[in-house]
Amino acid sequence: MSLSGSYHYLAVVLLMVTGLYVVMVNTNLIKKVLGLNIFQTSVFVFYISLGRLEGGTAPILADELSRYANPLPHVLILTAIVVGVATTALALSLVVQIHRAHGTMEEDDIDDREGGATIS
Amino acid sequence: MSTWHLINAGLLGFMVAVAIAVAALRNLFAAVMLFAIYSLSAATLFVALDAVDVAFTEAAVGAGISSILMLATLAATDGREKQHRHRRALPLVLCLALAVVLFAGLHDLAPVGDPAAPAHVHVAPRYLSETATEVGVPNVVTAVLASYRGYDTLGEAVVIFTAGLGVTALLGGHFRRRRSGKNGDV
Amino acid sequence: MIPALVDHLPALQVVTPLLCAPLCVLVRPGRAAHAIASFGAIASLAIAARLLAEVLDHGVLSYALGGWAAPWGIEYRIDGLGAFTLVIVTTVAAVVFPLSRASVEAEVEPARRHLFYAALMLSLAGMAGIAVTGDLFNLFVFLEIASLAAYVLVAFGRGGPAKLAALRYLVAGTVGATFVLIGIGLLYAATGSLNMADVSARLPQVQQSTALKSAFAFLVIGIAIKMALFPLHAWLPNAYARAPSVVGAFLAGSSTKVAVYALIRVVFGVFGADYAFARLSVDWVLLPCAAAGVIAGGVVALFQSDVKRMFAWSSVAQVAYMVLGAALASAAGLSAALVHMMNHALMKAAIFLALGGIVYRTGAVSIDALAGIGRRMPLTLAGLVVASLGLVGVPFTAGFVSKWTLLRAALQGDAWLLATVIVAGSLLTLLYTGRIVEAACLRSPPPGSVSTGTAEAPPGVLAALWLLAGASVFLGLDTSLTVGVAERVAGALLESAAGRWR
Amino acid sequence: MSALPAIAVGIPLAGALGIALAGRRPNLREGVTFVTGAALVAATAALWPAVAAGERPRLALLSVSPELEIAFEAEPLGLLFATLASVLWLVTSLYSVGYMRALAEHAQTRFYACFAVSLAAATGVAFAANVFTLFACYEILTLATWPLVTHHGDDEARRGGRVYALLLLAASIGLLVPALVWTQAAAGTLDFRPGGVLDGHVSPGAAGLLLALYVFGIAKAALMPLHRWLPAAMVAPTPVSALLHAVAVVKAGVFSIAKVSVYLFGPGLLSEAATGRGLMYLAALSIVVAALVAARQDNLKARLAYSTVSQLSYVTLGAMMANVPATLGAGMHILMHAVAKITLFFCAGAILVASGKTRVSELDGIGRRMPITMAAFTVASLGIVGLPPAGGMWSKWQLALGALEAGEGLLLAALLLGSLLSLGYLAPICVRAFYRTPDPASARTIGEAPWPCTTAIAVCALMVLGLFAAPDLLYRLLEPVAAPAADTMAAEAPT
Repeated sequence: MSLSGSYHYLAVVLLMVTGLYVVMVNTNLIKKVLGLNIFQTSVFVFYISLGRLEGGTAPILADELSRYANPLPHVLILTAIVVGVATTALALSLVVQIHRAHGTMEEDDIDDREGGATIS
Repeated sequence: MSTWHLINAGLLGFMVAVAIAVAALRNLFAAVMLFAIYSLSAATLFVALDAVDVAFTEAAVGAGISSILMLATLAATDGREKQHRHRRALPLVLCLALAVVLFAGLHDLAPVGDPAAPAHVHVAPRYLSETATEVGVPNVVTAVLASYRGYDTLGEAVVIFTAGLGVTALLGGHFRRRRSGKNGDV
Repeated sequence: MIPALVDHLPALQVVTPLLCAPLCVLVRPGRAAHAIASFGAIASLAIAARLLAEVLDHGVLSYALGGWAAPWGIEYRIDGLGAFTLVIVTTVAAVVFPLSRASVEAEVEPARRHLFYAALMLSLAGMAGIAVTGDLFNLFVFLEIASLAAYVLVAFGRGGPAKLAALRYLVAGTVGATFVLIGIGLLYAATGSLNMADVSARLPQVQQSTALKSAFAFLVIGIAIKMALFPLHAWLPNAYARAPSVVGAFLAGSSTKVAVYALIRVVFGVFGADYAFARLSVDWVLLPCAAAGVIAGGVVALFQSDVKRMFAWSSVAQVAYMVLGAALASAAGLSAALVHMMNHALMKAAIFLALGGIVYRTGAVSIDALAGIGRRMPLTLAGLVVASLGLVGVPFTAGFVSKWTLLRAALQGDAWLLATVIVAGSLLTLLYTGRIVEAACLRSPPPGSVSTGTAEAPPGVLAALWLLAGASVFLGLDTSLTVGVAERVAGALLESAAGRWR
Repeated sequence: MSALPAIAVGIPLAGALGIALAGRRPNLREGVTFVTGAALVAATAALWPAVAAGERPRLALLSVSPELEIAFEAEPLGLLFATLASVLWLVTSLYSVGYMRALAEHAQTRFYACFAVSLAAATGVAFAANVFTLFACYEILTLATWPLVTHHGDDEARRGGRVYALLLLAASIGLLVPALVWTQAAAGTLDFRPGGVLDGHVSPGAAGLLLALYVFGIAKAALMPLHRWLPAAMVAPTPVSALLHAVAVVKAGVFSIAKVSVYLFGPGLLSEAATGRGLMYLAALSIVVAALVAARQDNLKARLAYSTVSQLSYVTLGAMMANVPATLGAGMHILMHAVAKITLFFCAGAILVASGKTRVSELDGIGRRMPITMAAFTVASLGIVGLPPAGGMWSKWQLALGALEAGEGLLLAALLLGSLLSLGYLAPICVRAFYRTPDPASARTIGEAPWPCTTAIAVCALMVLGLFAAPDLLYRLLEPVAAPAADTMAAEAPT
């Protein structure tokens, strides 16, 4: 495959790994949610790339056009975006409640306190 | 390299840079703002990839609503991430392994835009050729969304309902100050 | 049933609980919502039972949603495997939802009970959707519905720890779901289709493709996260332990089973056993993970002082048993996995209900709080013991049948080491179950507690507990419903996949 | 007739239900126990003529799956065990009434109900038509006896109960279940059949491993080193120790081993099995070592428990040797040892009830205060040692013949040494009881135990003596069991 094709996928991989790394390493809960969003968005880019057709246009039918991008990935990603934001909303309300209960959004701190609580 | 490729490569490179910056920044407010920029660039990229509906949604939902939700959360909590004792080695190894598996898979696919790719020859052509007669809407994305795969869209609505229900259960009654903003969003 | 309705059963299976959810929210008071949820669950069970009968009699059912034919529209496709899973999930729901109102009222505050029941319904609808759909992306959507509802349900648990457990569950679950989404994307890119049967039929043309291998890896890892397969299980113990007891009972009984279903569906149904095992040797990954999960889950469970966490860890081990069976890739192994899905669902749901009953009376489920409970709650404890003995694998319980079929399958495959692991897992279960029984029967209650007279779990919870424990004993005596059906299902699944790659 | 074995299993179960229902009225409750016991004795007695005539009444109750069937069948070995258990249950019930009431024990309803369930399980083990049924009843026996072992509910009971349940369950789940699965996989059936079902399906090496799985998996046989549960179980009230740990539980163990050896392996395969010899020597070692340990115990019940460990290995050894006299001897020893040992336990319990004494060293002169009890003790000791005029002599005789026939001089020596040692740890008790002078302070208040206890003891002692007169009956009954062994030997003789 030529370079002109593979840079696209390489970028997708980089974005995905960055997002996942943030999710795995960061203990700040908001940062985790941010990482999750970066991760998901990279998948959106991957899908939309699948839909691209050389020389095509957006899949809105018009008499003078005959080559269109594949509409199916677009449809799927519309759904996925909404699923993503729904997840984010739920995650953030959990973060708010966790902050309310523990006074922090750092997983480490909460674990430390919980560990202390079980010992005492 | 055509202009299209230049724009694409530029946008993708920019996104990678922004994503790494989000990962590195300890100021959460700045990280959220950068994330909004990341989403907007994704939306721009979608326009370049001929996915205007998705671009519009990403801009409104990803860059808009998500960022607002995060800012609202930040306002209700702390703004800074603390320094931590991280274990970085294992996640890094896992991420790299994942990157290899994924890139191997992606590399094997037809190049972006290749008309011979299976995705362009199997199911999709029917949507493009028959929508005009079967559904009668010029925007094929809308037609597929509402008709051929309308059931996914119902599922999507259920997802929103579920999340809304969860947010109400978690914050409803407890969160009067911000109530209108929150519940309206989802 | 009205003939016209019968044709639409696949859709009704999902739509019934789906419609009950907003109704629960609208009617508001907890009791009315409870009635609606109970109706939804029982109706779902009736539909699932009917579907299983139809599938066993007439073969695979296909239902085109919106009237669009298969690869273009979304297809519901129900085979024996799907119908069997549906029966498992809806049985747990139909027993747990109607009868455990008292437990919900003890653990969920009044103003949110209608939302709680709605979330239960959404979770049920999501799981039903996963089991009936024949479309990969639709599978993802319903996976997310079920998962989001599950996060919400866990978050109904008390205090900050429950919320943190829910968030960690959410993060792990979302990563898993996104992996599944990547896998689906790669499959779509390789074949151009999202319909499982269509994808499966088109795969042989691209079988050399690396993209296919990558897709397989992402799908399997994603689903493994969702089912808490060791070492991707970290989210499960706290999520189940800190959720309200009813949620523990329902999710432990159903959600991991649906994930196991998804794994079997993808590995055997979409890719086919030949590709997965002969070509990719996925058993070399799955079997060690499962074996490690059986041992690790059991060992960690042994050292828990919170009994809910103990049984949550036990779930990690039990899921590993199912994967172990499936990864043997033989008809015997696959049917052992299916049998254990059903049996474990009943036993684990019963155990969590019993714990719910104990929480109802004592407010806690540490081993210490259980001391002397045998005298105060003899029937509740007896139910707990019967279900736990099933987990150990004592004869005349469903668990024995599970262990028997699993060992049979392992020996047939000459997998001596795995047979040893299966036995060792049983011994670990014996040890931690023994701790509970001993504390409950032979230790005197803590000095400060109310120790006079008996105070059983609420009657409904007790009834549900005994219904499930009784069912697990029944399935230990008559296996035509489990082994009989599972063998047919497994046979059909392997047969349909065989030879496609040659 | 074919349903009778299954009915026999059902009788004590129904009895348990009746006991639970009659719980508030002790006399009615004990009445139910006696009626049930009598019914069970009648049911087993009714089977004798048919079984002696060569019939094998069999009933398949239900089939769990095509390969797992619950079925009951009466054959000589099982009938012998069932008869033994049912007759001794009746006697024990009489004894229990005296014992439990004299000590005013708590939770007597639970006690009697669990007792009845245990008996049902033991009868089930006796009449099991296949090894799955046997295993299921065997497990139920473990579970049903756990509340009896932990009856006192104190720390000691908790520890004893833990060892008891964990060791027995762990051995059966860890070793016996795999053995069952393996048997099913290799032989295609789990049925007990004369001559065995495994012959020709497994190699001698595999048969050896499988045999080891069975012998150790059936931990109730208390073969060393898996004997620890038996002394631990002595925390139970004495009637439990007597019936369950001299008869129902331990005999279920050795009986299961005998049945597995005879009807699954068969004499041919057993003699080829790679570990057969090793297991025989282990049993011999177990005989001697346990006897030595018994001699060092001062606690009377503990001494009897180790004596049981030693004597059980006689049966295991006999079953492993698998020739005609050894098989006969093993079958007979199940009966002989049971009757003698239950007498000894009854005596120990009677001493506890009457005097509160539990140690051998406290028994000086007690024979003068409790003459009936200690006379019975002496008779039963003869039975254990294997001296006339007690029945124990015949089984030891046959076992010794078996060892000779197998050409195993070392095993013969172990058998004889075991008997000698048992004389060593039992005779001093009798001597002490009759010839030492009692401690004057406490002696005056001691008399015989309540009459139900004494009666039960006397009945058992008479049975020990009576069996001396009845070996022919046992030979005739057990002959068909040993027949395949005779055939094997006949087949091997020309070569």
